[in-house]
Amino acid sequence: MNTTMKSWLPPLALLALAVVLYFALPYNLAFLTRILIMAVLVLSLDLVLGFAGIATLGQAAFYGAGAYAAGLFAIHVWADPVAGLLVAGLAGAALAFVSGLIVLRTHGLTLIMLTIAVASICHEIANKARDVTGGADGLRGIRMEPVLGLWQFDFIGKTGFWYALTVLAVVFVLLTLIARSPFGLSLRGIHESPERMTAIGVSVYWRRVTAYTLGGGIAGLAGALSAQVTQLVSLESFSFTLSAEALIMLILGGTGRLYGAVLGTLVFMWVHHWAAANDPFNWLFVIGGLVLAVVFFLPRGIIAIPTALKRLGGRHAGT
Amino acid sequence: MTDPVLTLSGVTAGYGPTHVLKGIDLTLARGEPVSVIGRNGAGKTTLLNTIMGLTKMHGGAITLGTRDITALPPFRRNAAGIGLVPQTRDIFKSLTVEENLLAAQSGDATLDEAYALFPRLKERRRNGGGQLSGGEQQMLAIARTLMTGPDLLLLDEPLEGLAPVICDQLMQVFDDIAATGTRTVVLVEQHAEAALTFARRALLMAGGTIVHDGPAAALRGSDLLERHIGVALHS
Amino acid sequence: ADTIKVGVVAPYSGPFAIYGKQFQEAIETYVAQHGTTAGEHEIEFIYKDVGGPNPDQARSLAQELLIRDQVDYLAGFTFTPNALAIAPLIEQSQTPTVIFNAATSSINRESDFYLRTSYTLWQVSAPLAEWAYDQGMRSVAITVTDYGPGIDAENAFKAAFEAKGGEVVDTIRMPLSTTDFTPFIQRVRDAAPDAVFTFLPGGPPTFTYTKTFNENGLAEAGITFLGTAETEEVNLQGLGDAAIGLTTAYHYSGAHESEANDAFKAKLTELFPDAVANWASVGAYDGTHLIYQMVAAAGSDGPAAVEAALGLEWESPRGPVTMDPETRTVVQNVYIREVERDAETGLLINAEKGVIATVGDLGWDK
Amino acid sequence: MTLLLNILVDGIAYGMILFMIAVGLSVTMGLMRVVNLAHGGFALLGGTFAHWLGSDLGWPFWLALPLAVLGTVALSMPLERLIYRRVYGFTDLQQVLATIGLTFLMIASVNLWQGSSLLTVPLPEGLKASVDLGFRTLPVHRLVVIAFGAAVVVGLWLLLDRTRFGIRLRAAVDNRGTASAHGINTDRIFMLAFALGAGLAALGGVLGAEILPIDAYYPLRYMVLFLIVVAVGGMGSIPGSLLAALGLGLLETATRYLVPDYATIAFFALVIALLTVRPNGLMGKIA
Amino acid sequence: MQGLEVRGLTKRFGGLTVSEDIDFDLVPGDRKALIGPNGAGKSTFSNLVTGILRPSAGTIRFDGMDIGRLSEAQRVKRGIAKTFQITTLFRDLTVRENLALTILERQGRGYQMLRRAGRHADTGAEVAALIDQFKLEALADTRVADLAYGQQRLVELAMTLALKPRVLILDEPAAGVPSSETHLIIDAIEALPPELAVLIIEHDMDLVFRVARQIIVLVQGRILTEGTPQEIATNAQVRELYLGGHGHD
Ligand SMILES: Nc1ncnc2c1ncn2[C@@H]1O[C@H](COP(=O)(O)OP(=O)(O)OP(=O)(O)O)[C@@H](O)[C@H]1O
Ligand SMILES: Nc1ncnc2c1ncn2[C@@H]1O[C@H](COP(=O)(O)OP(=O)(O)OP(=O)(O)O)[C@@H](O)[C@H]1O
Ligand SMILES: [Mg+2]
Ligand SMILES: [Mg+2]
Repeated sequence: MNTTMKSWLPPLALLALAVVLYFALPYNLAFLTRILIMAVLVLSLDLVLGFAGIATLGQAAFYGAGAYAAGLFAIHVWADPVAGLLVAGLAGAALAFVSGLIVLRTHGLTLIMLTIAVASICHEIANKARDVTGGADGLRGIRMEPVLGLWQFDFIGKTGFWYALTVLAVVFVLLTLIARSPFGLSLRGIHESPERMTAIGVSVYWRRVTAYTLGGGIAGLAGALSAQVTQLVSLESFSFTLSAEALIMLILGGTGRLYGAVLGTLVFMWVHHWAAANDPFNWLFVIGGLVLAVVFFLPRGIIAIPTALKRLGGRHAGT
Repeated sequence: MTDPVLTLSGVTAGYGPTHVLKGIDLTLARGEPVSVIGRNGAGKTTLLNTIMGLTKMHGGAITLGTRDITALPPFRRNAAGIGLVPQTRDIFKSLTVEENLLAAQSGDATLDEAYALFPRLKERRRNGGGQLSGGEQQMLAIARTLMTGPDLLLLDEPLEGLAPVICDQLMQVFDDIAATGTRTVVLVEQHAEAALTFARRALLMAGGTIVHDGPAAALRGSDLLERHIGVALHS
Repeated sequence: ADTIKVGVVAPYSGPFAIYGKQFQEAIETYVAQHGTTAGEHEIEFIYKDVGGPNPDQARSLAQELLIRDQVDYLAGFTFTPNALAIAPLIEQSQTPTVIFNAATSSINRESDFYLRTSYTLWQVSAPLAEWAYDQGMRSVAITVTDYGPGIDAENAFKAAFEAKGGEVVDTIRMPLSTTDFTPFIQRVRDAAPDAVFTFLPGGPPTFTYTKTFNENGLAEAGITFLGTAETEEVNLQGLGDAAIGLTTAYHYSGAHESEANDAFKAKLTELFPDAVANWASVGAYDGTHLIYQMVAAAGSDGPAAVEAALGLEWESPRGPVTMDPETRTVVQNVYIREVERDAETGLLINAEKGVIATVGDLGWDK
Repeated sequence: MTLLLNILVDGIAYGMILFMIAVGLSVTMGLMRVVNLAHGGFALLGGTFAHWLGSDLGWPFWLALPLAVLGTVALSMPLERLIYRRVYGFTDLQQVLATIGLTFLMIASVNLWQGSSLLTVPLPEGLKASVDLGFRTLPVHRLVVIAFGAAVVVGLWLLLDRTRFGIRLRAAVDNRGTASAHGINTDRIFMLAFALGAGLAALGGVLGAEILPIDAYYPLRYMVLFLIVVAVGGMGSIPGSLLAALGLGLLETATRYLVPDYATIAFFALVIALLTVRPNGLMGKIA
Repeated sequence: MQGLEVRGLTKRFGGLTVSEDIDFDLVPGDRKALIGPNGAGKSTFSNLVTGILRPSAGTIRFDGMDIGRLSEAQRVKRGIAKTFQITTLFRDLTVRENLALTILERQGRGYQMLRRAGRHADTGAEVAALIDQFKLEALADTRVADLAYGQQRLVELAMTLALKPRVLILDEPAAGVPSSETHLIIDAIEALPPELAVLIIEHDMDLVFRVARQIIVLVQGRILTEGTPQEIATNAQVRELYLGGHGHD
């Protein structure tokens, strides 16, 4: 019981932080909402990479699929946000499943290349299908109905914020449950030793396809949030940069622990925001330095800072 | 005959921040066959790795002959005459058998000598190192180290996974090397029987220290063996 | 007598940072020439980095500018999706928004608060087609980069050229990721048209395309190069001799001879010695002028400001322009230029060879 | 028929450029097993030096080229010492991150020094000319790249397969500790190999600049392209890289001649198909 | 027929024939050992039976059914399990988690996502029983990576038994275990359920002669001879090719 409570502490603290930020920065709700949406995407990557050990640089494929699915659904079928969310989740999952069937037959660099290729093909298809997607100009004309029929998306972005925060919280709880379930344990097992996993009768391939599909679904949710809040979907939602940045955020925070993903997103986006406001021209120096510093001094990510500090403290006490 | 070839004084060492060896003092004489025995985790491998320069030393000094080698990287120690057959074999997987041998070759060691010792390797010489069977890898590991022409040969459980006949042959080879009187052989062996038969001097390790250092014969029948590794050998 | 704030959303980091830099330099040049007051108001600019084509970011920046910084005007916008993403915001907050660059006609249909001081692809491509026909070119191949702007350019050129009675022998849409253009250029060569019309994004593709065009001897084979922004001034020197003789139709040439242009360039290089005036800087410069006029006329009253802007005429460094009341894109001259080496400076320039006067946004009804 | 010849000629010429640029990556990433996303960064450095020497200082191309390569090599060595030496021991993902970080720093530095516009390298007259192939012409610089590419293939093959250096490098990559224990100076070997990779990157960057022009964002723009060549070729196989580069060059050229509208989709679809059938690349060793 | 039935099994790597025309049976209750010189093809044989390698020719039947085309995981599901020559465990998980994971998978619960892994009473009971059987109580919540090698070998064996296999292949179970601790392994093997069919591959002759009732000698991919420990120990050819001075007299 005690350990259960302890393990819920970091996420609850993050939730509290989100609420505090909401009141502390009422003028930056749009920015905060983007962080929340990105956090959902990075969480999906944590499932795929942190838990299942699938190194991918193409997570944006499912984000984009979700975004376009939600956008098109809202325009042509029904502008209800929650319904759109579900449709987007399914779209992301479906694409992940189909591409996963091929991609997950491979490993290492080949796998990374294939994930990039899948995202590139999606990008190209969305570009080609201008009549449906709006091509490079973006998919416009998304007008959402109120969330659950109650809360209209507003100018300041209050509804958007709470909506995204709710989705993030639900995804977080879901992933926490999965992490502790037999399925989650088996993903850790695959991460540790695929050979042993096979030797206990598990088809590593199908297990990975399942994880990849789930991850695709969650990335789809993130895409849907972005489409619904921004009311526009652009080709950039399939971009390599998005996949790469999500990866950086995840590793920055620390893989395998869900709150690491959220923390990494928060820190990265915040630093970016700060740098963009102060010296955008040299932003790359900041991010490059930050990334290098993390790999060299905090290889397990920001979530390892407390342990690192403890170790430092302990050493001092010792001498 | 008895001039010291290698001296360890107050050596503490380990992997990263951990200390595995805790204050080792040891002198090896030229031409002396020595056995090291001890339980799993006693620190035998760590001792050999430390002599080779593969672990992190936290304190103490190592001298080879009159030369202080404490700060030398492994390849310089190898050049100075130390050779190690690692417990994990560590075959270069992406090299062929022959390339494995060539990579280590120095001085006047030749491929023919290695193949004469292990004809099996000659048959498989174009094979990738990673494709060898367990025992073949062990043979290659030994042959490869011999290619560097070491004066101080450190053998970490070299008989593991080898067919009994090959074990016999190999022990004969080690005996021959030791018998030259100029080369020193240190043998780590789990099988106390084989170890004590081979060496004149035996080191018994436990918990990162040397708990006994003396003539091999004295260990037979002593309760030290029983206490530290849980077997009794009878002479 | 209050301070009017203008939020400028543009890329200041990443591969497109040059746009943001040019916008800012042009704005500061205008301010240096005209002071910080318009009418009875002080004007202040706030710059925000959007990084690249990123509608989420554009929208959140615009929101931040409108809500926290309380800006009364928005400006900038290099990419169409970024501009489109803020349409609901400016509609709701009634904020006049001056587009310095994004060149898709239909943006302005999304809100009455959009005003554009750049151009649209129809505006320059269609006149070029007509001019080409008038020069006696009867067959043309079209090669455009396969994305929104490229396809706009293709449609515009094709429609205008065929309306005149010319023949488009081949249209090729080249992938955005193309690095080696030889296959397309060989295809054009084999088709042997009178000219090839092309549209490429700035930077590396333009460089390789023009190189390849020359190396494969298309010019010798009598195929005229027709383009738009390909020879813009910032990268022009980089194209080298390969650029000489390329024909383009565009609304601004750095070599335009007029007092306004000379004054603009002089001030610009005085403030920023390395700066090169091009379409992006002139778009921002004129946009700033438009904002000053609106502020002077209406202060922070958005609808009134837009009202004041419609039909406004002024002498821009590019020549005379008018803010079209219907399309809210400037009506302007389109110049036919040819790249030459300037005898005095030894630099490559876009020498104006002809002018098609006062062209509006021809893409508005498409 | 002419179409086929065109595809062949252009495909091979383009493929050789791809090879020249990716072969350095094949050395660092395939052979030394560092996921070196900063490879394009070294090509950028080479290109920037060449631009500076050739364009800013006005030195002749044939002087600027070797100096640019040497400059990059000289810069790569301290970088190897300070950064890469620790990166070797990292996990794949950490390597990705570290080398991306390094790439950002390189881009930012070039951006600060030379700005973000095109950094062209002026070619000598001789290279600008075209040769007549009968049915069409081909620029001389492409022929030069083909010649350089062939020389690099042979040279690298001899170096890596036939010399003690090659064997020892591969041994050191397999297991550094064991290699060192067998008398191999792994630090020096790694530094030399790394410098070789960086030098090849610079050489490829300058020679390929006619097709992949240099600007500050070069490393990010073409990173995926380089990685695809190495992945398709098979990690660590120099002949594999050559085969992949030529194959991909032909493939891309063919799709551009035949189905220009769908060239990108066709290209990636074929790459996916190929990598699914041969997950270790054309000539990859079993992982 | 119950158990494993191998006929004419052949495996070639390029031009090299590593297994040649092997006939082999393993029925419930068997305790067979496979010995032979290094490179004779013992590990290859084990890999063929467990499905890691595909045979070049020959058939493998299990309970009368051809399993030659099944994947490794599918064969495990049918009851063919093996230990690894080099310990292969989930190093970052505790002993308990290692076992629980194995049992959950065998119970087909691997796709459960919302229920906690620890909340299955029957799984927990089975884990506890195994821990008890191998006397691992003190180490149950230790990460496997922190165990001594001999102990890891025991966990390896426990993991394999957790699969409730019907055929068990042990590839050098005592490798890396000092002679002082091989008795742990021998005890564990002797305590295996009697109806299990067991094949041991091992170079430690003490162990082989203690636990095997039937020994098969493989030389250059072919079966040289087969017999009781006594017969093998006294076989002159085997002594010359393999045993040297180590046979039990
Ligand atoms: N690479 C390593 N990193 C961290 N700790 C290690 C490493 N190798 C060994 N150890 C630890 O050091 C201690 C001594 O190990 P060592 O390998 O020297 O023992 P050993 O006597 O050779 O045992 P064995 O008979 O199993 O080979 C053990 O507790 C082990 O867990
Ligand atoms: N993938 C492969 N390619 C080529 N040869 C191989 C491959 N795998 C194994 N071999 C060869 O097959 C032979 C048999 O190997 P195997 O591992 O089965 O031997 P083993 O009987 O288990 O030997 P040991 O007792 O030494 O473990 C060896 O000579 C080995 O070199
Ligand atoms: Mg050991
Ligand atoms: Mg074996």
